[in-house]
Amino acid sequence: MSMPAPSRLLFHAVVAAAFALMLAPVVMVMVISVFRQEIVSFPPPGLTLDWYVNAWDRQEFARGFVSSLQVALMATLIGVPTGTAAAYAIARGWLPGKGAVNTLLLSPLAVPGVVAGTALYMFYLRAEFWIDADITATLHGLVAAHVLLTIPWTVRLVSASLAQLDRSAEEAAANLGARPFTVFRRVTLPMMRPGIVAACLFSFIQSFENLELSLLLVGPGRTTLPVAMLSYLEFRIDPTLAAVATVQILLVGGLMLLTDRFVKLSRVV
Amino acid sequence: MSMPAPSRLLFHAVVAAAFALMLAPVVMVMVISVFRQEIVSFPPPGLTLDWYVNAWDRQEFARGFVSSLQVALMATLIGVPTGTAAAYAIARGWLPGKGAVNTLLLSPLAVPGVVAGTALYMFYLRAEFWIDADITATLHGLVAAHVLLTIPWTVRLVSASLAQLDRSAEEAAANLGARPFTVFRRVTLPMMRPGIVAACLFSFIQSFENLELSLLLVGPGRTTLPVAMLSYLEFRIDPTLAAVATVQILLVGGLMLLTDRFVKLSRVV
Amino acid sequence: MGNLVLEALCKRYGSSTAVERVDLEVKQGEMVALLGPSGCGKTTTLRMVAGFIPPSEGRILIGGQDVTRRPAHARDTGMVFQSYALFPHMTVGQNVAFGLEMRKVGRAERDGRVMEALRLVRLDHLADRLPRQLSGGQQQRVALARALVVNPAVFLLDEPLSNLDAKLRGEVRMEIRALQQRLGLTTLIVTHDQEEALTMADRLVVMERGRVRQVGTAEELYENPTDPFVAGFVGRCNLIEGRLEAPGGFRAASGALLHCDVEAAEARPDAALLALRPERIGLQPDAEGGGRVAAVTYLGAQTEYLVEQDGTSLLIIRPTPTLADPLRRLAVGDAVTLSWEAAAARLLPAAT
Amino acid sequence: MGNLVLEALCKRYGSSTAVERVDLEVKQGEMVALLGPSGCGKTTTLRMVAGFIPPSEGRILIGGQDVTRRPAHARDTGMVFQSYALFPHMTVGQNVAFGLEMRKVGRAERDGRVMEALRLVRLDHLADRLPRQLSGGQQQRVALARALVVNPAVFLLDEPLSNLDAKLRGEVRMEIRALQQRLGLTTLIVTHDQEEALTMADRLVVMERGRVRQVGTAEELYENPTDPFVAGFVGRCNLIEGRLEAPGGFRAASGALLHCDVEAAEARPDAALLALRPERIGLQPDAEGGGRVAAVTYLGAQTEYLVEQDGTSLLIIRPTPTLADPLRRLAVGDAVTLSWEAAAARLLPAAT
Repeated sequence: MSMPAPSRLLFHAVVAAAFALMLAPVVMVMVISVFRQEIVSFPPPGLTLDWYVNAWDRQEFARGFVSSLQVALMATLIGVPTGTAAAYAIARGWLPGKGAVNTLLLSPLAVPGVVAGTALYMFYLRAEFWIDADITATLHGLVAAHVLLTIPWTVRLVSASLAQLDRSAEEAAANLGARPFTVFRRVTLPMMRPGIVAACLFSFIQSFENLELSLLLVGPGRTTLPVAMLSYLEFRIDPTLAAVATVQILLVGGLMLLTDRFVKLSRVV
Repeated sequence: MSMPAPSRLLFHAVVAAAFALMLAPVVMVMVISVFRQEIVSFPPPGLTLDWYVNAWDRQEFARGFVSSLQVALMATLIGVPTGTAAAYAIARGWLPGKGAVNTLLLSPLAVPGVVAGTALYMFYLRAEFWIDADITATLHGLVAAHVLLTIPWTVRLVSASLAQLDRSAEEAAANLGARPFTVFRRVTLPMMRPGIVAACLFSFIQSFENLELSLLLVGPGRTTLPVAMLSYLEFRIDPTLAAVATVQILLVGGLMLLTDRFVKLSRVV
Repeated sequence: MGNLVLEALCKRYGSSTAVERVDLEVKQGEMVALLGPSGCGKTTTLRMVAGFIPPSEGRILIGGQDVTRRPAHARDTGMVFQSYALFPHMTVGQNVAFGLEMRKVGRAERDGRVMEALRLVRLDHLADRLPRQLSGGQQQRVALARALVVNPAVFLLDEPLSNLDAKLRGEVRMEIRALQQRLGLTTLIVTHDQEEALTMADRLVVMERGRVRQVGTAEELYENPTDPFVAGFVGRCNLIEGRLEAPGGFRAASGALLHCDVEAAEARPDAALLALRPERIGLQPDAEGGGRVAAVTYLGAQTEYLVEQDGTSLLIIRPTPTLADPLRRLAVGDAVTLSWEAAAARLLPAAT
Repeated sequence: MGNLVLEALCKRYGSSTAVERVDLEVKQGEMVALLGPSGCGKTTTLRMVAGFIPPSEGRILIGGQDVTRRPAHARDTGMVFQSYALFPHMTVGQNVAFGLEMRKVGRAERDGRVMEALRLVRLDHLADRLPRQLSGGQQQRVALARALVVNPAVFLLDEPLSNLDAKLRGEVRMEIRALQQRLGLTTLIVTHDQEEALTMADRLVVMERGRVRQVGTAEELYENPTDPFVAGFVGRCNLIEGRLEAPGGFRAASGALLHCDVEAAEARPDAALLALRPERIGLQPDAEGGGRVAAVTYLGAQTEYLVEQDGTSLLIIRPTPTLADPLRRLAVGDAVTLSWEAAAARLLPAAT
């Protein structure tokens, strides 16, 4: 349908402005991270990588980066197989109350992050009281919290790939003499592979960038990168932070593009 | 496909455990909020609504609730029309670089919240320097940040409802004598309605529960609820927080269920 | 109401041509079918008439007026879409009323005309339903009523029966034809189904790869195809390659000499194909002619025979012989003699 | 290879019955078609044979062995799925080899048999392609090769042609039939297309609403239907309600007295329907018989006439008359006389 020219022009202007506004902060932070001066001025006072060196020199960022990587990897390794199993069970109708399960899987979007973090923290405190062992400041506690984050994403990404899977391919395999486990290993699993790869990458990203769940659960000396950034922010704002932010944007953005090659994210996320 | 009984049992146990683990913290926090004692013990020491009263009496929560509502409403009112226009433009192929636009719309998932918050804060500081006016601690600044959050969600929800829209209904209207704007008003817009309603509810939720963008941008006396919870957490953990969390879970969960009636969220989110 | 004229209508997309110089007149009250396989340009032609696609060249005239540059909403055509394209958020009555509203017809007159149009398609009792509450056939009829209520100058139908099941298709086909004749509608219908075109239209336009191959009544196209594509697309046909051999014979590429009409042969010296309808070939169970049965397929009312004769395969379709007829016992390998009237064998130029 | 026997096979879902007591034997090397409209239980029956659906009652025997309780992977059936169901992540060769791998056939023999099976369907040059790189018809042939390479005792085909276009369908139909006859496969095919069933199968099983309506060869079903559903589903048929009036007449509900066979009438005192094939009715252009033409539809090789006679509508299909024939000029409103052999009019019980 075509529109009269003036209203169409206005319309394009609004849309363009919206997109520009969305991109501006990200571009700005990248620009700041390579400028020599703290305050941006014209003409630019020269480019530098000093802020990146500075960020790496500060122990909290370097360590935060390492423990974020560690936690994200472990959460992915535990969460993705569990979530995949759940997705399979849902797709095969083995779970009663499919609707309830689907609603539950929206929980990472529904339950505010701070609320979930608080709830987990309180839950851990009670659990510590009962089992008489540390949870809150341990790596296990943190990983367990992040696993909860990765499962719903995994279920949704894997479910999307299962939905496209032709059930009759499994029947064909059985018809050709394959036992149930062989069917799963030789036919079902390979057909789910794109979804599983996407789930791994995506779970990693979600865990890596999470602030709210980690905030109360990190222990001394095991601060994740987002928490380290927040702590740093409380004292000062300088281009060091822009450098850290840029590294994260590039890392996560790169992983997203990689994931997108396996599953069209815009369709399933 | 059927599985041998023992492996199937194990499988079910894993899936059930995963779901139980996901629900446990939420249930726990709700339980804590209505128990008289701070430490849960058996038999339960009696139920109470005191913690809710206490939460409301604390100014920061009451005010936080109100300003969260205010910001979320304004962000929704600005973000949804803009996002809807963008979705329409994308669906009609008026925008060049459709792939780039879709990738950009994944940004709320791709750019870590703390990074986005930091980027926005730095952007605002520079902008303040140039235009010589306050942004960071103002309501406008906060709302603008949340608008950025609502746009991508709106575009995706509305795009999903546009994808199901039969283009030929618009052609039929033109064929029956309707001018382009009449076609849009009488046919296109009503057919997009479920997507727009879902986008409103969902944008509201996303804004209402956001912590990371708000953290650096709230002004004195205009703290949002998630920020207020975080500040409170730095000093103490008690069932008051559980009461606040429960209210939010119920509010947001209720809105999610309402949204789900308009658009099957599990398909588009 | 008026006639519809297409003059040298073309549509090109970059270097590819969707529609190549279509000339056509649909007379007042006439129903013309655009028939062809998918991708032949028939839908593009219809959409150019409706105003959804701008032509690259040529003119479109409705009732004598050039509407080539007019937008769709100012063209006064009534179109029925393949998907019906009903407005899902409006009731049946509101759907039908939409065109009258756009024409600023007053409320009282509007209501009357809506009910009249719905009565025409026997759906006046369902005016308050939403489209999704109706069956496919009922939705189709609402789409008809919606297009007809505004008395369009030209009525356009885009594969109107393709979403209906086989049984319903026959009914709706008769209903559309009856309405069209009763109201004297100037109608252009697009279809890929030759039976649909043969049963509904006064004249057929057979299209292939953007070009009009032949225009004519069902009988003209079936009995006198002038193009090998038309011969094969409208009905089934044996198309045998070869060349004329004077007098009165056609030498097939395989070597067989086939009987054909001498006068027709003189009129078409470029003949490269012999077209022979399978039901125009007679079959005798004797060895004289040198034919051999390669396959017999019983299809109930009819039986198909595949006969090899001097290296040429011919399909023959006969009404299934009665039990007493010796043909009934014809089996694979039996010797047969084929025969046809000289006039039944048509000579055609090579396929382009 | 062996025969396939179904004994009183039933499938119920809660209170609804999908398949009701099906008894059937498919003999060694025979091809039997399950034919019926969608939802008639034909696919459920096939899937019970393959082992994908457990029967509620009854037995399934393959080569004399009761396999009713055996899981799908231990049944030795070779199935071709409607969607082809190729493994998308394996090459054509790996797809075909899968069944042999499951049977632990050694690598050398496996490779040989895979190539042999692919040669059978003329695809040996594409063994290294992935399924998505093939056309629909080629995918279909890979599915055939994959099912055949393991020499299954019973060959099962689930609407194998429904995803192919009209032209390809004819070819693949012949190809499957030729393979089946050459290899002597015991075959059960499911289809909703009567032409497909008539052309491919040795015998047909017509099903409706979970029940077998009639079993027989194409000719038995077409010429001697014993059930009104079969008469209307296999070929077209005039079904006229009424009752017998001795001697030799059938009084239609509209009042007309219709000619029928006396002996047949005596054998079927419960007759409530007269079944008359449209091509078995003769047509004369004179006023004697009191018929009146209500519609004439030219369809190329055939012409359909709708004739009103004493309040009864009859469909008549004749080969299109030649130009010289006075029937060629028959138009709506003309008086005609109908005639048919007494044996052509079959008496049937009321529809159930």
